[in-house]
Amino acid sequence: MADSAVHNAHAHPPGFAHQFETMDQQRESATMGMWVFLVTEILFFGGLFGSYIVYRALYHDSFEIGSNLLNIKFGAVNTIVLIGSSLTMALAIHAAQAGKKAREQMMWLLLTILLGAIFLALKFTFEWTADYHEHLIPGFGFVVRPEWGAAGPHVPIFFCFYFFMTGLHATHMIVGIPILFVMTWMASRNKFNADYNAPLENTGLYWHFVDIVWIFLFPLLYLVGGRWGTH
Amino acid sequence: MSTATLDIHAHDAPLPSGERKNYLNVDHSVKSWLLTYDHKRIAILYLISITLMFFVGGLFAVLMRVHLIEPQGFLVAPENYNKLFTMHGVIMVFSFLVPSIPATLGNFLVPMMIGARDLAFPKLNLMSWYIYVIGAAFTLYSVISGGVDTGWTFYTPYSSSFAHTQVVPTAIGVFITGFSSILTGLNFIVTIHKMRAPGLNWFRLPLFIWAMYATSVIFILGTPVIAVTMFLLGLERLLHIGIFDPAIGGDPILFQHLFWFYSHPAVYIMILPGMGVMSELITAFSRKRIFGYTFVAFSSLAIAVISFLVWGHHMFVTGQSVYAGLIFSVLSFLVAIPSAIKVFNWTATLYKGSISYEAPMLYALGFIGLFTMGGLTGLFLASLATDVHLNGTYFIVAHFHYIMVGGAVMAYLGGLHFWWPKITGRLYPDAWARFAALVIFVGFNLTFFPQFVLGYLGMPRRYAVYPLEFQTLNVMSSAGASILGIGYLIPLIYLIWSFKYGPSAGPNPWGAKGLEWTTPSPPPTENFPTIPVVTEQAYDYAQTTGMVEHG
Amino acid sequence: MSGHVVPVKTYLLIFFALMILTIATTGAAFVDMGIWNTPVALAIATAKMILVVLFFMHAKYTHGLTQVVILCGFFFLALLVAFTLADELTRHWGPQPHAWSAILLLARGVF
Amino acid sequence: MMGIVQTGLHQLAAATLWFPLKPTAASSIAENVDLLYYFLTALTLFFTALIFGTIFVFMIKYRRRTPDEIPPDTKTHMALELTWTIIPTLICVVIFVWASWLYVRNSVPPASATEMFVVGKQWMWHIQHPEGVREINELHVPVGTPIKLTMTSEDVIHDFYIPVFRVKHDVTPGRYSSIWFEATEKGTYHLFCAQYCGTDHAEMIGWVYVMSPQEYANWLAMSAGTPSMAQDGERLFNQLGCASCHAADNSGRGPSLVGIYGTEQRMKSGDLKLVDETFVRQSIVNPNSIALPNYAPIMPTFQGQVSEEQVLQLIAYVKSLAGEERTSNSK
Repeated sequence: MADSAVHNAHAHPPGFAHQFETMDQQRESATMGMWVFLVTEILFFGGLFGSYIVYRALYHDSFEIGSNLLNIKFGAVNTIVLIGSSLTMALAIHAAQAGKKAREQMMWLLLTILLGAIFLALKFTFEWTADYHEHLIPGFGFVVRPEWGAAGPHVPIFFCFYFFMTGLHATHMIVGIPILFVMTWMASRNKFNADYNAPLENTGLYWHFVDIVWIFLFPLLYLVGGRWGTH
Repeated sequence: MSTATLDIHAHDAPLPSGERKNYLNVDHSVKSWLLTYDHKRIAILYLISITLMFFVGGLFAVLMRVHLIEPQGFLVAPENYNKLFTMHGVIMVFSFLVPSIPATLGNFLVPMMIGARDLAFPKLNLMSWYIYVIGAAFTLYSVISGGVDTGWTFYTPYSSSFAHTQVVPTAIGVFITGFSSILTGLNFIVTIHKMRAPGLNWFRLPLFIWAMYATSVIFILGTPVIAVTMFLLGLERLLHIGIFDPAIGGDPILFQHLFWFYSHPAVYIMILPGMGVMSELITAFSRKRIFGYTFVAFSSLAIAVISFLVWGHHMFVTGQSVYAGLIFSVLSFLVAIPSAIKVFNWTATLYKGSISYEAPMLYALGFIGLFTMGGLTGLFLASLATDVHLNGTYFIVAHFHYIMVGGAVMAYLGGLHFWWPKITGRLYPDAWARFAALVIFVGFNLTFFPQFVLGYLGMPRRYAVYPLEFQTLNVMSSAGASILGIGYLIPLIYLIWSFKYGPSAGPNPWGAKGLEWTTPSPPPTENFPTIPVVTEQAYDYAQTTGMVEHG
Repeated sequence: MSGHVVPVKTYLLIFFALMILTIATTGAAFVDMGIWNTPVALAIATAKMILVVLFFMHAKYTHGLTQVVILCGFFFLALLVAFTLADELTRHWGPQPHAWSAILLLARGVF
Repeated sequence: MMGIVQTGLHQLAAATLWFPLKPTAASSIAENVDLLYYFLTALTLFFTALIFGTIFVFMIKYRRRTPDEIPPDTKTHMALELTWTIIPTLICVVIFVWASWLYVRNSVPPASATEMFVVGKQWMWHIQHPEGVREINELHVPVGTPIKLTMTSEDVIHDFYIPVFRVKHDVTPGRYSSIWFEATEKGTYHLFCAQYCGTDHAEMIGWVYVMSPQEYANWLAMSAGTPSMAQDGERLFNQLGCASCHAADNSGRGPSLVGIYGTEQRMKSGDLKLVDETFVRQSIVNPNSIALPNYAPIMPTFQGQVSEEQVLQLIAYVKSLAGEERTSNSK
């Protein structure tokens, strides 16, 4: 701002914005803003979760068949990968808060990016590609198999939700990774320290939120089918 | 009142022309406007864009009313009439009413009323305007490229499988515009929590701030659901996968649930800010503290919360379960009560006041009357037995226009007239303004009162042609609409005129209370040279020591 | 100033707890527990979420306001789901429903 | 037929000199709904007058007399606040109870109601009487007889609305909804589509002719020889080859349909399902979704081969089979 020199009463620490009175106020505002944003995200995914629940109630058997067609191994491995990336994210923030060197912050951030990329690679190159070859993508040559019997006609609805929900989740990760790169760059410029790390902290909140969405998607999509019958 | 001191700092040195530096004249370049982080300038950007959208939406309304003069339709083919009412609804709801008061007056006033230099996140604020513009551009694109004819409610399966019009661009427009609301709401919530001036606790806040807070809560909680609904609608339409199509097992009623989960609270997004403006106007022009501050304040929050529990009253005749219908009906009655509390308290505020009748007060009094009528006719629609007859008729149209136009737009105009001297530093001709208020009040009632009767007689809404016996009332309504249209043009003219030629307003032309009136008009970029300390309650007119004299 | 700094040990403990819960929920999917399969899966997911929110996201260490904001989000999500289901699951009822059959229907429908 | 329409139009034209304030009440429930409507109107007028009146009095009495006048402070009055919180609450409770009681009462058709069938499609109403007579955008009903309409849609959501009867319900594809009424006044009345359904939504209107029972019998007799709905259904049943599997003596590959309508049948999953209109429709358009314990899922779907009207005829036939069974059982 042109006039930010006005409040020259206080010395300006790096990253301090003119509209705030104190650094604490700025920090609390940033955290609260991020949480409020995450609440909108809860409701955003919530619309999908709500619809999923309604259709699962209506077409219980079809959803079990659909769920059993998913590859539980990829689901479980991805869960572990994503929780791992949450850990590395938390450690990156810890490094900044504890005043550790930029190199350590960057290492954890890059690890987070790597784990995120592994998750997406598994999702897209293995799972979705396999689904395509098995004609399980609604709108792209979905084939209802006769062995599904009575529940067959509504199996596509399960897959609609599978692709909407995992797709939206993946979109959030694809948005998150560039932000993580920016954070890495900022860390490399020694921007973050024990006093100022709000952008890093907020990125972390976002990343953990994406993790939580997956924590629910995994059981709802992969695990509710009653796997005991398939083995 | 605050003990803000208005001493001129060195940086407030006058411009070469001798003018005092303020947020308007600090830089005249286009770039300084398009890249501004100043909440006041962003408010002006919003003001210009929503005014544009208002007149586009209004034009469609005028064309509809002209068309309906003749039972067989006067102007356009049915498919074009369907596009007119759809575009009127989409533009007025999503591009005008939802952002109207929050994004213009709210943006301008929230920091000023709480004694802050800006909102908590100025960059997000600018981003929200750009997102709004992109969303509005999609909506306008869908108008230009052939229009959309689904009704603003986008009911499936018509919108997803049968309509041959620009449903997807419109849905994208609504989706995008939603995010601008989310950012505005987020910004307000954090700002109101974290950036209040010292001494300004929650119960000293102006009620406009309470209303903005309640509105923001709805923005935050409701808007994501409409976004995801539009997302599902768009995918369904593009890929035909059967989420809402009964032919493949989908449930079209589920769409209505998701749609109204946002769109009913959205009605309160439109009216709550108006209620906030009312509390400011009534107190300022009767020089009284608001009667029952806590009741008015908490009724805003009550409305915000209960508004999420009543959406099913739009679906009483859709085949929704009878039991869900009963629950939604009783909750709908519940939401009427905080609104009633507000109306009674505003009326009681006038008691033993010192009432003057400048234009903003005329709008305020008009609001109370029309909102009372709009609210009470809502009871007809919350009542299951009468709703069966009135749902889907012109009664609905009349009811929500009483709330939206008689309520929200009246409040918006009242607020705009009230704070115009603060925003521009200029006075408008009050006689013209009073005249316009009167014309709008008369035109409004003539337009929409006949529609109550039409609805009770059984005329369905969204009819391009109608049986002969409804003509008299339709002609009355169209006549009223022409008066209303003129009524809206008058302020447009004199407000623009006053911006250039109006006499200087001074910091506080109404002698009103509130931190925003303690700064010069137009305010300097940083709002307050020093952050004020607040020691008194809101609207404390009776304490003479609280009066701040301005030179 | 910069709030509470959580020790690394806590993060690692939480991570291991999350790993164990992931293995537990995956294993539980192969055990037939009747109608309890989905509740168990969701309970484990909720437990994992609570761990992430409290420790990774530092909700345990922030002040009450943030916690209210979080709860608000879940509360309104619950409203959306509950009221929509209230319609969807009772829509086919006749004029005189039996309260118990309603609850059974809900249970069977959701799980 | 055209004569009646023209007379109707002339009457309507005469009425347009000014406008009525209330629609004709021509059904057994209309007066009750109107009574609630008048109560609400009176309430609205009372409170609007109260608020406008109070504001008007205050405006004059407390107008500003000197520019620097500062009125004394008024303290918040708790008793007053509670009064205007509690009284509206009580009024709302009264309206809710009244309206809901009326609604629940009005929505249950009498058991004796004659059933007629309505299919909405863009942009017309197809109506069939149980005797088999079909109409488009017209509905002839006898006065004083409860009529239940079972309705569905071929395409989008429509809404069947007869203002003078005060009845309205959405007509949704893929499911059956119903309304009922008992006409009390002879006459010709409007029938509207009240849910926006596309280009010619406003043309999806028609007339309801309420006749004396004798006139109605005569009108039906004009189309004597028309097969009844159940007979139409039977013809279709044979034409489509249903009869080859669903033989009456249970000798076919599918179950016999005699006597099953209105009973509860056990599914493969163990659930009991009521055989109602929705069930029969489902087994025709999506037979795979109905799995019976002793039968292979070999029935092909008839979706796209039968219209919604034909489905209704088949339902009428299946219903008639149940009727015969019941009478023979009772013998």
